[in-house]
Amino acid sequence: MTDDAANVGGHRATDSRAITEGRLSARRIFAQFGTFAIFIVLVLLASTQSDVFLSERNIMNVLRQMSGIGIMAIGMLFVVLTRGIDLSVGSIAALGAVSSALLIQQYPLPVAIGMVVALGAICGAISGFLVAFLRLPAFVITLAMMTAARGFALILSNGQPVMPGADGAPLSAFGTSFTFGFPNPALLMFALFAVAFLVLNYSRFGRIVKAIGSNEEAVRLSGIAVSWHVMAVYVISGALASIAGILVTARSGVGSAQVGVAAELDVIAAVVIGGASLMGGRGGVINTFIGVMILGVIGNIMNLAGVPGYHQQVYLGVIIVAAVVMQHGTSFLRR
Amino acid sequence: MTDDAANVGGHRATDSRAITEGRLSARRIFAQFGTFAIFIVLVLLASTQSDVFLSERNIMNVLRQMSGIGIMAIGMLFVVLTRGIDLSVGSIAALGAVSSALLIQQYPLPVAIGMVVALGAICGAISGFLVAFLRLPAFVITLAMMTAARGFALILSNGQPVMPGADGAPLSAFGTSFTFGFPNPALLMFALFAVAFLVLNYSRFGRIVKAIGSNEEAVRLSGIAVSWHVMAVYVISGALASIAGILVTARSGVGSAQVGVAAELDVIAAVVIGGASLMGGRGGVINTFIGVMILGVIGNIMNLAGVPGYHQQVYLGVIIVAAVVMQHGTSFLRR
Amino acid sequence: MALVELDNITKSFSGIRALSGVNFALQAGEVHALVGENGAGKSTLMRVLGGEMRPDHGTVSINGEPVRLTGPIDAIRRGISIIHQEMALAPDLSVAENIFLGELPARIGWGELRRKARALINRLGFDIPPGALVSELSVAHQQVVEIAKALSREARVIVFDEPTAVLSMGDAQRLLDIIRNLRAEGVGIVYISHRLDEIFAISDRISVLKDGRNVDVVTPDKATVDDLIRMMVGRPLSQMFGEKPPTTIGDVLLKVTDLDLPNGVGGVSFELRKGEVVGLGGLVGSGRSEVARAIFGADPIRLGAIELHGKPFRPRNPKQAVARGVNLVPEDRKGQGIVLDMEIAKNMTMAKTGPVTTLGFFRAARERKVVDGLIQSLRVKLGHPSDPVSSLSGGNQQKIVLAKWFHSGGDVVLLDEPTRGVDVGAKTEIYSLIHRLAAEGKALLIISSEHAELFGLCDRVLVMGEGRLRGELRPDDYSEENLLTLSIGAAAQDRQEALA
Amino acid sequence: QEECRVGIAMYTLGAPYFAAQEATARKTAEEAGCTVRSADGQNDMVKQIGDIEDMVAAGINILIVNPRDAQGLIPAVNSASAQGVHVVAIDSTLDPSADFITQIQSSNQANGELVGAWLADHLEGQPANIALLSGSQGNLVGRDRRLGVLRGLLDAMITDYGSAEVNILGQGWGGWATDGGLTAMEDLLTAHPNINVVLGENDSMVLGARAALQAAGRLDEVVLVAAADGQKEALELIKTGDYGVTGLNNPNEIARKAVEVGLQALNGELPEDMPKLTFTEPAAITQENVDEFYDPESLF
Ligand SMILES: Nc1ncnc2c1ncn2[C@@H]1O[C@H](COP(=O)(O)OP(=O)(O)OP(=O)(O)O)[C@@H](O)[C@H]1O
Ligand SMILES: Nc1ncnc2c1ncn2[C@@H]1O[C@H](COP(=O)(O)OP(=O)(O)OP(=O)(O)O)[C@@H](O)[C@H]1O
Ligand SMILES: [Mg+2]
Ligand SMILES: [Mg+2]
Repeated sequence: MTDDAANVGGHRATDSRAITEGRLSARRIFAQFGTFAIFIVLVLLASTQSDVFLSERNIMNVLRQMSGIGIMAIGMLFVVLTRGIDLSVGSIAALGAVSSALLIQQYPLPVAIGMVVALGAICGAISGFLVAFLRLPAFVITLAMMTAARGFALILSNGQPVMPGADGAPLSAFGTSFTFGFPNPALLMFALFAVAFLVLNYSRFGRIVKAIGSNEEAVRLSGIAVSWHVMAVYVISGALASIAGILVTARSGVGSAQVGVAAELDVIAAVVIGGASLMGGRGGVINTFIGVMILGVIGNIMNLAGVPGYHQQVYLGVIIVAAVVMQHGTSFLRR
Repeated sequence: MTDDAANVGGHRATDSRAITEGRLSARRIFAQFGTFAIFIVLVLLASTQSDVFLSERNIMNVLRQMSGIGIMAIGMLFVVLTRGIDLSVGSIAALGAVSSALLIQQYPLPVAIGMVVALGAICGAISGFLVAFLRLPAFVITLAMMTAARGFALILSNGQPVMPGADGAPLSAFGTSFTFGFPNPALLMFALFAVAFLVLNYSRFGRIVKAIGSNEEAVRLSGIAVSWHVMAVYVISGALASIAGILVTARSGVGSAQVGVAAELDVIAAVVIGGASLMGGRGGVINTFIGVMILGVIGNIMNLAGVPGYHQQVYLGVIIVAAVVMQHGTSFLRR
Repeated sequence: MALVELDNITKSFSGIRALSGVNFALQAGEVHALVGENGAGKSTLMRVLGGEMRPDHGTVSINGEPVRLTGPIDAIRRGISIIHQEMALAPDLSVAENIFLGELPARIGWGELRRKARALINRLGFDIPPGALVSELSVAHQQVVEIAKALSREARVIVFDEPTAVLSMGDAQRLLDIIRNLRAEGVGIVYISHRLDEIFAISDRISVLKDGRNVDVVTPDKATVDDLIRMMVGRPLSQMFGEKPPTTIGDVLLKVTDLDLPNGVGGVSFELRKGEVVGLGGLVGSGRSEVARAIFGADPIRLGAIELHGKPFRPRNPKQAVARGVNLVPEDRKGQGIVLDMEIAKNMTMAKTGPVTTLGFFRAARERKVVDGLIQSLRVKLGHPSDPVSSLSGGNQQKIVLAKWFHSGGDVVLLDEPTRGVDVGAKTEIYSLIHRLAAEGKALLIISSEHAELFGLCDRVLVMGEGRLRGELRPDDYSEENLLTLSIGAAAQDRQEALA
Repeated sequence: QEECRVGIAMYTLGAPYFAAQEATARKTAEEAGCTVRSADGQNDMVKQIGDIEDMVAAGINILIVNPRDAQGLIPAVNSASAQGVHVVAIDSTLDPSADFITQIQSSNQANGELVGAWLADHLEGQPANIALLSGSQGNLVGRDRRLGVLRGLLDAMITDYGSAEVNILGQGWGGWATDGGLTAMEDLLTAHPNINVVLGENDSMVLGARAALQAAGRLDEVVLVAAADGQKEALELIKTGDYGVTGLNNPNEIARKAVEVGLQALNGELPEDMPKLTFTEPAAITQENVDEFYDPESLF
């Protein structure tokens, strides 16, 4: 065989690379698009089931209802990107709800809020330390934190709902009113999603977090302090869960230790429906937001359509499966 | 290079290998022993806190109380070994509890029990199919099954406790009485653990399950039908969860759809405290049993010692962390 | 009649041709080597033979009869076993179970299983406890388990896909002996490797693939190494190791004194000077990687002193090492060197983000400029910098790791097996890069199990054996024999002293 | 007459009591020709707030709410009322400052006093060694119930015997469920050999405790007391003398009444003097009066 033939082959290799990219980005686009598609399908279906579904009022309702889950989902996304999991978000939200109602009575609003967020961050830091530095399994550590934080919230509140009284008025006002036509909690969620988007896609921190989930050892051997970054995502998750808890107090006017029971499951479901992989490294902010909205729309439309309670749970299960099937659609069709 | 030289090199390699293996099996022994050690420490601590703790009666209580969690933990261990997770066990137990109370009124006891176990297995088969064949993420699929199965149990029971009436008498008799001095539910748990031990360590199926979690691709390339094995572990988990549900009906005399709420977390915690890795491949039957007992003892001693409810949760969290720290002790001390 | 014959095999992956009309035949009792650049399609061709992939066109014949392989199990039943490039063992299972994984009996008799496994391993001339977990074995022994697995199936065709990439010279030699024995037993063997000396040592015939096409089939006595390289790369590579540009060797940059590590490696003292390329040779398991990792802060140090630029240096983690200008190209590229599914550009700037970020946020334009510069200067062949690294060939992946440290700009660069699994073309480029780094006044330490590589590149070669530094070779003393004598001989002496 | 669209926002349907309440409310409303939608808050205050918002958006004009939290539901209820929905609270307390028509519930206080008095009578001056079975931590209804019975017990003991010896030997948490009561009782029985009273915050848990006592062979030494509810299975046991007493907390009665008030409000027929709080008649159900309350057809 001649050199020429070999050279022709050489060009072929370059060509094939180009095609590979095409194929890969097509798949990547589908991964993105898959979540969108599910969302669109759901919205279309929902609007045939109820004519109020697309009313401004209802849309605002859904946004407000999902603001807590959405904010926690941001933190969970960061954790999940590092291959971790945080089961304690619901309990930390409860701690945030109770402690905000308590502290608001003694400190000026911004100080109180700062303290509550710090408390959530500390809870996250404890889990994060154990996971990142002692390499303990995140599932069990955050399960323990889930139990402990809930217990702590109950002790703080003595099991009673905590009334912030008159001191809570500004917070309540924030939680129940609108700005630019949007409920404030929803606006806060938007803002946090926007910040998360910038951090994850354009910051050194976000890039490292993503890389850790893909290949932790390579990141460590690039001279990066992996453990601190891993710990940081739990701190973020804890702080955001606290904020979600404060929002509940703001919306309901009372700090209850019962807030967020089993919320971790909804939050994780939202993140995964948004296409993140629990094996780390894969997931995006926008898709997570859509994942949250998908969950929200499912719950909302079943209420609007008057599906009886027990049946809602069965439908919810089926719709989640359908969403995940669509999300992962390509990967098994290709096989 | 001479053959001699190569051989000398070979020998050295073998020498250092022997040492390496020695060291590693010491670690392996610690992993085994770590769980035992935690258990022993807990029992010693517990017996200083309450003098009834070591009474036969109390031991039997703990065994009986943990029989449901223990039986579900067997199935969970198999699932976890394949790198999966099954969040639906608690709900399938509820379905088992309700459907056993219902079916027992219409069919002879063995037939009814067979049908209930089959129902659990079918739930498991649905999740298993989606996870194994469509490669969907186990966390979300079994979360969906968790929601759906609970909804189904509620629909079946209409939200009411189902009284099996006189037809339930033999089942109740079984659930509340003793054989050879042990409560029957505990004996059933022992028997199932023994079977699981044999299956995991001495059967082709068990070894393949372990191998799948360790390196799925290697198993596939050995010409083994990986998907069927993965599906099978969910079927087993579903069937065992059903049995756990039947036991609750047998013990309490009513079939309630409220059985096993959040039980999946206890079950997973037990398996992980027993040293299994959620990353698959690692975990054993005996250690899982001890993990179950550790959880049981923690709950029991706090009840006996009269720890107030809210504080129990905080302690539980701390003790779980301590247990996991001990379990994984060596791995981070080495670093 | 050929034992197996692949005729006109074509295989595409969603539109990209990996194989176009490839022919390949294997006789019983023959070692047929398969060579070609990274991505030439060697592994893919063997996957077709192993029933793991169905070809788009073409036929597979066994004993002259065309067959349609339905899957790996079908191929195994027909006597074809593949020892994969990526090890296909379950690390949490024992050696015995791994060997018999595909044909475990429904009820396992452990005694029987272990006995059978031991017999197979002994037949290969090794002594590995069949009850040990595979995760506890060295890579070389894992390789033996793979071979035993193939033997257990009474394979008549065994494919070795780069078996020696992870082996030392000694172990590689033993493997070649095993292969010769198998050949004598009438087994047909396909041997894939990037180490051309091995190819010439063992094969009866050599097939060259390039870009998914046959180039030629030659016999080792009728072709030279240069011929093979020209067929694989498409151009002659006269100067494999290139010419080291004249550099003045300057002051001592790194000084290691009596380094002692918790894992038994100890008594290591040496110096690295500015502009110097120093080799670190020895058998696999002699502790070379451990030394490099310890200096890089990746593993703990027990005793000893390190000086960097004349100042004490005791890194507790890689971050501190990188901050002081010590860089490591790790031995396991995919596991430790790169983040496979992250973009090429992001991998390149990962170790040093300062110049491309403001307040922790990346500046796209600046990053783009840096990345383009690196791509040009290292001549990385890629589609687009925003493709994942996984889209690159092995050699180019390795260049990304080098680019990362190139950008980071440390003075001391430790390279652990920098050309493992890399084809000849890419190898020469990596060698010229190494020369460039030295010319820039950096100090380089190169660990390699390819002795020719050490001799071709290095100003001097340190030799380790059994966790000790045994001595040093100067260019005049460069020979494989000297290296092995230092590495093993000194150790044997140690042993004798201990006995006396 | 305005078309009637009822929304039933239960904070949970996860217990038979609430399931019965929802079913009765639904049946009553449907019989009155209303369209009905209901929601299960799944014990989550935030979800219940959302449920109410959704229902209001879907156009209900009567809301029956069993609130998860007395304070936390105020904004949701106020907003519903502000949009012209007629809100009736049932069962669990909703803060009276909220904007709703009336709260319909049984009086845990009044029931507790009757039950406590019965128990004092039954003990005939012996000390009460009580194993307490509580529902869930931080639940205010449970707290009202146990304190109601204890208050009644103390008061009656002091009145009848001039002294009161009441020992709470331990508190177990049964999650309101039968199997939870069973497990909690097993531990309590082990820790405290001299229990003579089981006091539960609902019937389900006491029924579970009964199974534990039966298994331990100690059924004869202990009297079973529930602060509420009058569950069918408990009533059957009271009838045969195997269960001491329970407080009347009829979910059907409460639900029926609530729908009726809602309809009156919709039709503008609400009495002028409608109080903010309406109690159902309190009663302690014992072997003497059980036949008045036992309805084999009842869901609950
Ligand atoms: N599963 C796959 N999906 C897509 N493309 C693939 C797949 N497997 C191989 N390829 C492509 O086919 C071509 C041939 O790859 P192959 O692994 O056979 O090369 P090779 O000759 O074994 O290279 P190396 O020496 O690096 O092992 C490459 O371009 C590769 O990217
Ligand atoms: N997995 C392991 N567990 C325990 N000890 C190990 C392990 N791998 C290696 N060692 C020990 O570490 C030392 C050095 O091993 P290693 O094979 O990495 O040396 P090396 O000379 O760097 O080889 P390579 O050529 O692969 O870089 C040896 O003493 C060996 O016994
Ligand atoms: Mg290959
Ligand atoms: Mg090494």
